Amino acid sequence: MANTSESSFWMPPQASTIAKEVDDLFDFIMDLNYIFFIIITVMTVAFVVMYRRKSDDQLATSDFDHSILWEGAWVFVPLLLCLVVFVWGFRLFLNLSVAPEGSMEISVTAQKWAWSFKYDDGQVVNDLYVPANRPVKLIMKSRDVLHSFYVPDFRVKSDVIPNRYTTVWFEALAPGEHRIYCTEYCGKDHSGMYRTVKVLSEEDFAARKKKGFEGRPEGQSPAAWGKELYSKLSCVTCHSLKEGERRIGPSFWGIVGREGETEDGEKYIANEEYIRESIMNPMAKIVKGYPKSMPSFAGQVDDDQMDAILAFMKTLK
Amino acid sequence: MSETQADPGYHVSDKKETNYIHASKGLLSWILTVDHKRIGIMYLFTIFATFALGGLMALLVRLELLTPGETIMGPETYNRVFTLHGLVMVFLFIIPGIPAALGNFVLPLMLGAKDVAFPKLNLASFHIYIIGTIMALWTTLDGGVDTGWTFYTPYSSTTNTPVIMMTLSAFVLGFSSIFTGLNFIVTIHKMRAPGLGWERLPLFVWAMYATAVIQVMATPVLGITLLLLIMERVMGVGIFDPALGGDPVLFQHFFWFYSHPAVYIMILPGMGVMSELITTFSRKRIFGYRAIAVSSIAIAVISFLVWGHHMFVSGQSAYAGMVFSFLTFLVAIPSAIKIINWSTTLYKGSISLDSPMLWALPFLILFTIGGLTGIFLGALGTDVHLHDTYFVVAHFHYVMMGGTAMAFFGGIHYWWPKMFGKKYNEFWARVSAVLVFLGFNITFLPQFVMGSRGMPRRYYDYTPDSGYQIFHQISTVGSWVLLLGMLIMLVYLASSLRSGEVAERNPWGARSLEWLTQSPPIEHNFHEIPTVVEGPYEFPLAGANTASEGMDVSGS
Amino acid sequence: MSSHESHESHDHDHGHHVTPLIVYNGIFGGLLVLTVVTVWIAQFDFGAANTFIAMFVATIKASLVAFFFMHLLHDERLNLITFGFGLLFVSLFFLFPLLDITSRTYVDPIKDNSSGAKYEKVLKAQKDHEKKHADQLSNFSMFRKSGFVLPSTDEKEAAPAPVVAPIEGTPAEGTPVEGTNPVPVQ
Amino acid sequence: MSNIIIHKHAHHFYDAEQQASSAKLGMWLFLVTEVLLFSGLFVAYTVIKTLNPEMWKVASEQLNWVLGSVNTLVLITSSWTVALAVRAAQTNQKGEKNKQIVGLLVFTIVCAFGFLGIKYVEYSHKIHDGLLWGTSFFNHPEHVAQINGAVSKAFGAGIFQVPDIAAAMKTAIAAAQGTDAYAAMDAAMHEWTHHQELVHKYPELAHVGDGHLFFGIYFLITGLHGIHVVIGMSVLLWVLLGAMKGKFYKDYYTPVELGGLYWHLVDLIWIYLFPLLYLV
Repeated sequence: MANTSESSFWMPPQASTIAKEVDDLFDFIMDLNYIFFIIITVMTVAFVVMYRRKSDDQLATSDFDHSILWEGAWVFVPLLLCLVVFVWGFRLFLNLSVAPEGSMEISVTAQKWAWSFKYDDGQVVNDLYVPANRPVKLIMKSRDVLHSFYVPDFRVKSDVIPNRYTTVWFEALAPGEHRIYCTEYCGKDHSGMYRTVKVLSEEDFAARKKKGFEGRPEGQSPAAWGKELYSKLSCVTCHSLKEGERRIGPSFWGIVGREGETEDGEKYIANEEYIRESIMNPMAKIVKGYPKSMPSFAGQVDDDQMDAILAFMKTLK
Repeated sequence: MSETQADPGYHVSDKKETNYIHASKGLLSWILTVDHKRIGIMYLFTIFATFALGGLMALLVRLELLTPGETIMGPETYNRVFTLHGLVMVFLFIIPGIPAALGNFVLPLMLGAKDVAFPKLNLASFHIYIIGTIMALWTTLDGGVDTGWTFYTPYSSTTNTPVIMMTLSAFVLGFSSIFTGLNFIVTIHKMRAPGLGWERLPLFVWAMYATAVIQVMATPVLGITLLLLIMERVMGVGIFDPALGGDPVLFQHFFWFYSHPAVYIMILPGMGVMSELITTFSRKRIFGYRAIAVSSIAIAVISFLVWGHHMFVSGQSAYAGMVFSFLTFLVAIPSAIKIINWSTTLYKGSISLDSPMLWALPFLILFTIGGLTGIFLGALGTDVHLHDTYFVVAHFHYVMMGGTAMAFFGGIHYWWPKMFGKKYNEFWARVSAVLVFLGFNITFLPQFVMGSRGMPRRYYDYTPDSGYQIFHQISTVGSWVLLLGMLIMLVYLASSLRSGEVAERNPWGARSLEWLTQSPPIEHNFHEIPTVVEGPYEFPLAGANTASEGMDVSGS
Repeated sequence: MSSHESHESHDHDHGHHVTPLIVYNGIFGGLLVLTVVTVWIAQFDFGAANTFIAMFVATIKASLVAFFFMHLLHDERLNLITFGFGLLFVSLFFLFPLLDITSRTYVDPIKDNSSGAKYEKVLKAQKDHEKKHADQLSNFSMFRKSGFVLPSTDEKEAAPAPVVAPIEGTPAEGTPVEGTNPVPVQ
Repeated sequence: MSNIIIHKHAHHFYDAEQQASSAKLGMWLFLVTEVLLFSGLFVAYTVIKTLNPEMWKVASEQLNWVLGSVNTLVLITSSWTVALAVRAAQTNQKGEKNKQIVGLLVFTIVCAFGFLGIKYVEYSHKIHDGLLWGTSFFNHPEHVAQINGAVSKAFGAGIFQVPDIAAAMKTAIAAAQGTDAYAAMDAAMHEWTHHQELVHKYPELAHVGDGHLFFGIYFLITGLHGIHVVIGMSVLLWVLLGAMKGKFYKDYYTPVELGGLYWHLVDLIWIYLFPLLYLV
């Protein structure tokens, strides 16, 4: 199997089976570009130089103002080339859209401003782990606004839409890491909404999957792992760790056991139960004076992670 | 430029009368004027201002991207700034740019008419434009919107920035655009001077006609789209809102049904100006008059069939994608014809490099690049990779800025003597043209590269390890060169207004009707309506003692 | 043609053509009849053809109004062309979005994208869910039955009909109704 | 475009003839923009209908086709009379005040009022029954959630466990007579019972999803059309004033004609709108 190639002047590395096909078309069009650009520029510049007006009353030396032959030529030659490019492009597009039979399915959820990937065994992770040399099909949906899943090295991209499913598929060539971008503008942290595709060899993948891709690493305390999740799940965008600092949401400093009032005037005490609910179903209780802007993390945070987060929060005082 | 060879057979009077500028005094006489020339001038200065505003926003965007992380502003501010840049440049500068400013001034003159068909409607359209502009500025002071100029739902229906006000402003501006277009269509149909048949119309008029058709046919759809968006926010009608069972992709169909043809509202007038400049400054009949005239109309019609190429990865059906991609390649052809015909027109001409030509020739080069790179985006397979990256950004800036804006400034330099009866400093004009050309390329060529390497657009930030920084830096430096060129132009044009030497009636030796009347023209344009006996580009030929017989022979 | 010619050439049609009264009245009668026809024909069900038949009749009526009441027939040809051009673009506006939404699932179909499948799924979900909570739900019809459609959390598990309303465009996850906890107030 | 009603043709035209035909071309272009404006809503109609056939079938049956038909007849009649008004102007001799034009225009405007009256009846019925757009729709989960939230707030969440909620509420309210909790309870119960009634009144509509989409589009289309009716009325009113002054005669009747054209367009749109919403 081919290996990930180095990046060319125009294109990033070719890390998927489809990447080469895309680049071939790209190079073909690029050649056409060079040819036509040179023709036009040379013609123009040459004429300007040759027929430059020397004296003020110099007149044109030809009234050559139409030629069916020439005009016909530069209607049909470009048209022909365009049709070639069109057919080539469309065939390629079908390859990009239709995943091979028996591709591995991973369901993807996008939301402001995080990705989560759910495997058939139910585990949910925030970086994408895929096996090399095996077609992978992502079935994607969004929880809020439009997002777009883009891996330059794989040359794949598709918008992620609420209330509908879209898919992309790719077959990574070799183990390695590649960048995932969001390419549909989605607000404040649009440009921060990037993750990594971690391509593993078939064996590693199986092994890692069995013990959970993002389970707590051995020897790491739950609290420490919770701190990692705090930035990984991008809680950090809305919740500060400094005492009383207000971002979009309230600060986490001393949150455990905090007392206060909700929007509809009920008193609350932020015990484990309350915090768990606020993460899974944030709209149930909104702290007075804060916007209803937190997305639900139900289905994204499993119990271990939840415990870790709580453990981490308890250390914040 | 000797008068003798200009327009034989026309009755030409050189006795000076009070021109339209001094016809009446006082601010009110301008604000309430129905004179198409004065309205054109007022548009011109407003549009200079909006261009400056949009440009400032662009500079801020470039400056922010100079380094990764926060350079001068935070993400919220950045999102508002690039949104405002888009909105101002599209709705306030480039769409009204050539039609409303240059078109208003020149079109009736070119037709040998006393005014446009509906002068009061014309004035109304200007006032509406001002109102729309004020609303847009108000929204900006009110915090600004962060949706991007495309207003995609559901983001635009959920963000808590003053979207409604901004949408209303775009809605209002739409009316101004419709009225201008409507006015021009009727004017071109009904107000042509005796003998001025369709085949004797200057190609600028053909281009304006095509533009007007698009303005009238497409803009109402923008109107209803924005109304529906407002309804989403006010009443919560869920047509575009997935949370209510609506379809967000449908909004994109609605939006691009207008906004793709709008791209041609932007470029067609530029092409029109090009045809005038190329012929005048090579003193030669245009190559393939019919081909260019017809291709303008063809572009106007086909432009309504291709909007889906903005949506190849939007979750639109692959078959729709196929159809749109195919039609997109069809629309490439008419533009190709124009390009090659212009450069063929230069063949054996008598080419002067006066400043207007120094804006026209860059147009030829830059628009070629813009057009050619469009092929990547029209082809489905490559567009998947390039969509919503800086490659797209570079592409449409080459078409819009490198194309339309260049033609706009070329047109201004070309008709400036006619508008104000003053000359500008030729030397500095050439310097500025060259600087802008260089600065433009330094700014946008790197964006092609980082785009195809995967840098997404509308990004506030990029990681240092991604290797995009060097391109961003080159690009930012280029934007400063661009700025310098523009500033120089501002200075010498201003000084020409104050103390420019008097320009004669027809400084370039052009052949179309607007050069028949004095500079600046009298209030009613012509002492007597001219009777047209030949085509617009009948330049005398070396060795031949009579100009050949009008357009009838050309292109047939 | 110069505009001199252009307006002389149709002197005779503009203004000087007066449609006889009988035509106006005839057209009016025709319109009334056609209206009755539309309503009458709507009682029969021709399936998919319903819309087309209705549109056909409507188009006849519309053309009567346009050609006679609006004088398109005897007016300058240009006005007719203008209007026709407008209709052409309207048809384009219909054509492409329809092409899109009707062919979305052809390539690599995903279930739940076509509304039909959507509803079957939800109805099934409602049944399961009814079994589970039959007792509490006995007086709670509007929840059991409000077929509110959202993307299921995962195409594997059949989501019960969600009752947590969407908040600010964020479709809530489907959660089964506990009769004991009414929907939280938002 | 008031420059075109200046009786003596404006300076920049060759003659009144050219001016009139320009004005009419301008008007037709304007009508085209109106058509395209509405086409957007019709496209939305088609797409939403195609995406939700079941919902559409159920929801569209809730409109009153009788009122719709009557309105159609009213509009067609007004269209006819305005056409006659134009004709009357065409045949009118210079200077003479023509009762016919005035009469016909007045009748047309009366028809317009009639149309709006009937629309008002339809609207108020829809509003009362909560057949509305978006979350205002009577059975939209968010709407339902609010009602039940209010109920559980006033009566306590437990209320939903008892077999007969309505009865439980009654007793609770009876108990609460005079206390300050009473008002809230009463309001909550009213909303709740009203909603229950609606659910039983429109069973299928309550069960099928996204019913609000149909009514959203219904109100948008008819609303925008209604606005155009009002605009058309004001235009005709303005023409009427001119006619009363006897301004219009066989060589100058452009305002009557253009006003008529606009009114016909309003009719034209309704001719399509009526079967699409009320019948199919």
